[in-house]
Amino acid sequence: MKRMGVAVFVLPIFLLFAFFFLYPLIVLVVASFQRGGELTAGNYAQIITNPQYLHSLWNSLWLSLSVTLVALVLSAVLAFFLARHSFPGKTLYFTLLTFPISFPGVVVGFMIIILFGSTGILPMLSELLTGEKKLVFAYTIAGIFLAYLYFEIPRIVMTLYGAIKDFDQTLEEAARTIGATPWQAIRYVVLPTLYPIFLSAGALAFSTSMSAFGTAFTLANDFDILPILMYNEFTLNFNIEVASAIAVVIGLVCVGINLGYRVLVEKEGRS
Amino acid sequence: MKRMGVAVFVLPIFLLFAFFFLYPLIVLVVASFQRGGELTAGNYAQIITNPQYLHSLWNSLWLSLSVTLVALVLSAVLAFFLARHSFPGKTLYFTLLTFPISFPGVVVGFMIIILFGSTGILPMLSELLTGEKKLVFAYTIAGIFLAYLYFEIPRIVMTLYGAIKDFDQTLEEAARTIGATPWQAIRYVVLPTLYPIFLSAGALAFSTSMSAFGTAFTLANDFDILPILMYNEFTLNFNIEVASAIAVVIGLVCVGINLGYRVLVEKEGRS
Amino acid sequence: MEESTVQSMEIAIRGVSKTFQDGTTALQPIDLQVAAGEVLVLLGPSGCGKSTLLRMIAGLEQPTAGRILIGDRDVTQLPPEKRGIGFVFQQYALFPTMTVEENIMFGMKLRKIGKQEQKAKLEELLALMNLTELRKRLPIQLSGGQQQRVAIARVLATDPMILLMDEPLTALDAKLKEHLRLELAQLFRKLHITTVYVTHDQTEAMAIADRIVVMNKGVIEQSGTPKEIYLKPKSSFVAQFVGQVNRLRAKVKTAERGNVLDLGFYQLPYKGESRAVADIDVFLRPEDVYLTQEAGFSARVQDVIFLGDHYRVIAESGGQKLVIDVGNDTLIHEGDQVQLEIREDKIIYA
Amino acid sequence: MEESTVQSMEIAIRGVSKTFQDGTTALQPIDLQVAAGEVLVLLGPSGCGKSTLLRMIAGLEQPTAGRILIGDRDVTQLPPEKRGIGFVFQQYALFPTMTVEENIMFGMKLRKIGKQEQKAKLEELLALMNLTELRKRLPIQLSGGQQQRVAIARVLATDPMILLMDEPLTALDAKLKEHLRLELAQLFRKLHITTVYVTHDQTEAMAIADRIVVMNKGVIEQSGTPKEIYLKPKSSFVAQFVGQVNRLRAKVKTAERGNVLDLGFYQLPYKGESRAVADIDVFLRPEDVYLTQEAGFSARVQDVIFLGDHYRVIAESGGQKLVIDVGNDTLIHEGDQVQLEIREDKIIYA
Repeated sequence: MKRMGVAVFVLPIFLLFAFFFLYPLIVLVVASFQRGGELTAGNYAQIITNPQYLHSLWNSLWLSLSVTLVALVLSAVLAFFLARHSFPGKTLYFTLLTFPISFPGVVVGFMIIILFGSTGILPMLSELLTGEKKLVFAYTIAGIFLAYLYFEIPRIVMTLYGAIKDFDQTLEEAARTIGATPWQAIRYVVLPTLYPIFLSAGALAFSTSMSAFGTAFTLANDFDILPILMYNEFTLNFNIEVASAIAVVIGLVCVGINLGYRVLVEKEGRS
Repeated sequence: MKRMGVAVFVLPIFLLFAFFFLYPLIVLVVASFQRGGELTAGNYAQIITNPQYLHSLWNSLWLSLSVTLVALVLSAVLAFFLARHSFPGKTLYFTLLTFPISFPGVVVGFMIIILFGSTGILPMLSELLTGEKKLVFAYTIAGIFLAYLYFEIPRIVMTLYGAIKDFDQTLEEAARTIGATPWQAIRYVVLPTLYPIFLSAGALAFSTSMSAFGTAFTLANDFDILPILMYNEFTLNFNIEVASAIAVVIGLVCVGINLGYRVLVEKEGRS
Repeated sequence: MEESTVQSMEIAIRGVSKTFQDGTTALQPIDLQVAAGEVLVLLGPSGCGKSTLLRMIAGLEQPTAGRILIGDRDVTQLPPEKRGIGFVFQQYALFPTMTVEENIMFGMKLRKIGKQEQKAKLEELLALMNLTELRKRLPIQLSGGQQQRVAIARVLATDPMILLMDEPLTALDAKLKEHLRLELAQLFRKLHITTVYVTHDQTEAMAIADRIVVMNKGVIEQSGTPKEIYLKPKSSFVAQFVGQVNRLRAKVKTAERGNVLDLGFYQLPYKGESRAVADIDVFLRPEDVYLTQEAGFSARVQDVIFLGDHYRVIAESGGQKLVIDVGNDTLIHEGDQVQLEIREDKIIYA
Repeated sequence: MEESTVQSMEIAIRGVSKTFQDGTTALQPIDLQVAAGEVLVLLGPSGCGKSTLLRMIAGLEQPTAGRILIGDRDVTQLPPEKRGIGFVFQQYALFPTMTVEENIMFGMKLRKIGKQEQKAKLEELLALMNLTELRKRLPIQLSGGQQQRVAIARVLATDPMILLMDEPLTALDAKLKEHLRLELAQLFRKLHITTVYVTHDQTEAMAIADRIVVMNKGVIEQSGTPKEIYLKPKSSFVAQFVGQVNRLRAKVKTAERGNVLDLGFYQLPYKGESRAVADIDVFLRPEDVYLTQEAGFSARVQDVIFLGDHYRVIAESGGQKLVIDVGNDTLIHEGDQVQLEIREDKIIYA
């Protein structure tokens, strides 16, 4: 009886979801397999065979991966420090740190230009100091890398901070009392226990980097990554089919990463 | 001694952060107060006095607010259902549900066009059924509303799902044994306890909606919201100062929402 | 709480069993009757199924088979809120966002009782449970014992016909536990409400119960008054779980004047039921062995532990270990050779 | 674990105090000496500062003032890993990602002991703590008692010079607690290692301790052997916290043959220290009042609670409440009028 009631209430929402969530997905996938009204895998083949496309895919993958790794390491140090120490102005520091979370990607891109653009602060400074204009990498992949770090780090710090705060400190104390230095306690006890959170934060950071558009769109100039490529296909070339295929590829990579992380965590939990 | 060691290790990272995080922010704010090299609040005045700008601000605010509220309600029902029932295919359903999290905003915009564009599926369908082409709202604010729902709901569901799963069910059982129906237990015991999570998820959804660019950029046509306005000022009009002012306004609204939610939660915790 | 308003109900459990989804059996089919106004304690080690049984009476879990009746009403299919019960949880389960007052009033508000009546009852319960000064506090501002008192007041506010308590004292300090145990026993006597009380602590069970049901591995081992359970345990599990006991290997031998129980170091008339000559185990409480001067048997003291009101003495005789309790004014030391005597009629053949 | 390898150390606590950042004082300045090989129990209610003191010995908290010495070494400024201690936590604190073996080996791996030696020691400890069959399990797959045994083995693996235990049995079931209490007492005797043990359970304290230090509100109330603490409590707090006790109002009166203690219902020779005529409170253990036939005084039985090996009888005389323990073969009922006698020399003037 009770179960019936729940089903009646929830079923419509389920169906609505199926329609609004799955239907567009299916349309997207179907579109990606079409060219001029015919069913084909050519759009995907094009991504792999066309050097420009392949290069974009490559760019996207290693950019996301390196941003994720660097952001994880920096965030971990920061999160540990923040979770384990109190100092005056901590709340203010926290607020400033979380500022970038609510920034549009375009604004972040814009900031990178202010810093490293051809008339940016650092290049000007370097010209003043060395007579040569260096550090102009706003429009290169290094600029995007910095921009992505800028918005990934606050998110990861927040996630890790919560987990580290909640972590049962007696485990660390136990490690200390049987001879571990603070670093050994973190290395051998805290990190292995918090490992799933790191994977989860990493997977999310990777996905976000892989699919971010605004920042890249502001900065992209002499190189391409998948979201930009897709946008161009769609808006400039009106090539919906290829754009769909690229969207599906991005989606698959992201979902793959997320599934992979879950499998890893579950395997760990069972062993 | 120990504290010194930590400080030596962490201080550089702190400084790096101060530079990369705060410096661009300051440059942004300074730029927003300049016009032609002079210090002025004119850029902000422009946002409030210029009807087009004011309208954009208005659009952004109520769009974000309504998306947040609708997404919260729908997500809450779904999260409760998923957390409290197991059914065959739950894992698959979950995976599909989290799919949109890793989609670029552009792809989401693109899907809305496939569904509700002038040659979209639903308008075609309505023409077939009623002889009149209805439901063409991809390029209106309704399209953006749907697109934002599409990527907010999975995020909120994931957040709430975890919290509901972790919620101490004996509290609900206690409510039941002293006479509450399942709904009363949720209404009077679960929701008041989980209230901070709802606020947090809502604040994040609002910020994201307020600052999202990709989707809006794909769909925006006959109306404007702040991120688009900012992009246009920056890229089309090369008006960095006004663009900066808009960025600061977006940032302030988001930070304000986040601070407001924290104040609410802390007040609740203390009373 | 006017005693006349409480309507005591009997509980009947008929062939109730529980198998979990993963196939583990929590409860074998169980039949149990709780009389109106009785305080019944379910006693057993963790995992014996006692909590599962209690939660099924409450409707918090569904039995795999069998029926549960409260009064004349078959409640097996009823949700918890329709069973007229009160349930006290081990971790109190107070609503964290509500004050003491609001926690207690919650059940009354759901019932839409008149404001006047609500107010009167609240005051009555605050006074009864000694909570008047804490009324505006949040649960997090209360000690464990105070939280438990609020949990009980909250339950009594709904005029339950039966009271179910799941290890209500387990989370408390030893000294406080002892104190609240007495308070609970007095409260039960005052309220005359049918109560099913779950615990793993045999001292708590004996202090509180009208009747104890000892459970083990999903089965009822024995049901009886505290005295029956302690003095006449029906199985070796009950003998060992309830109170301290010595387990002794013995041989039943035939002799001229009827059978004899041979403990190796001592012989006694055999009073068990079986008439066969066999190796058996018998049980003997520490207080049923005593120091004597001449008669009895000789034993060597291996260990003497001071426990305040008595010494626990571990002695050895004929290769068997004997735990004895002696008064705290007895002079006895490790290594002593002592004479011991057994109260023959207290030997437990379980 | 070869006994010869354990090097016992004494601990000296000199004027150690602790004030938390919010200004609350956890510990008044305390001086305490723990002899080499001694098992010292810190006993007191929650919040009395006993855990804080233990954690300061371990280096897990810093004293606000004072010094802590282990052996001859001032360890006040040393981090926990350099103090040569072992610490057993209330909730076991096993490393969740490591198996039983890995948990035990962790300390040895940090010390870079030879593989051979590690292996030998592991086997020895697994055998000692009866864990050999559980060696490949993860902590989550163990019961509470098993986890506690792993926690102890893990600590012993590092050859600590002193052993610190923070309520190691509190999280366990009553029956298991009683069992492990004995096991621990035996282990301590086998190891001869200086041990500081914190608990709020006075029975546990008496069973385990060479010496008990009773603490209350950040102050040491009394230090002594279990017998001294129980039989000669120096304050009313100690008398009431350790064991059951009757608190009786009395008047000291002058009489011909020295002062007299007037309980209202009974008069006894006064043996307290003060010579003044005054109203005082005296304490009396339940076992120091006994049933008699002729002499003594008369009392009315208000309540009889069966507790297995004895009845707890609550009697009333001259408006004073008396708790008495009598054997479980005594025939006594609520409402009975009984004659009682007091062991004069057992009256506690605290």
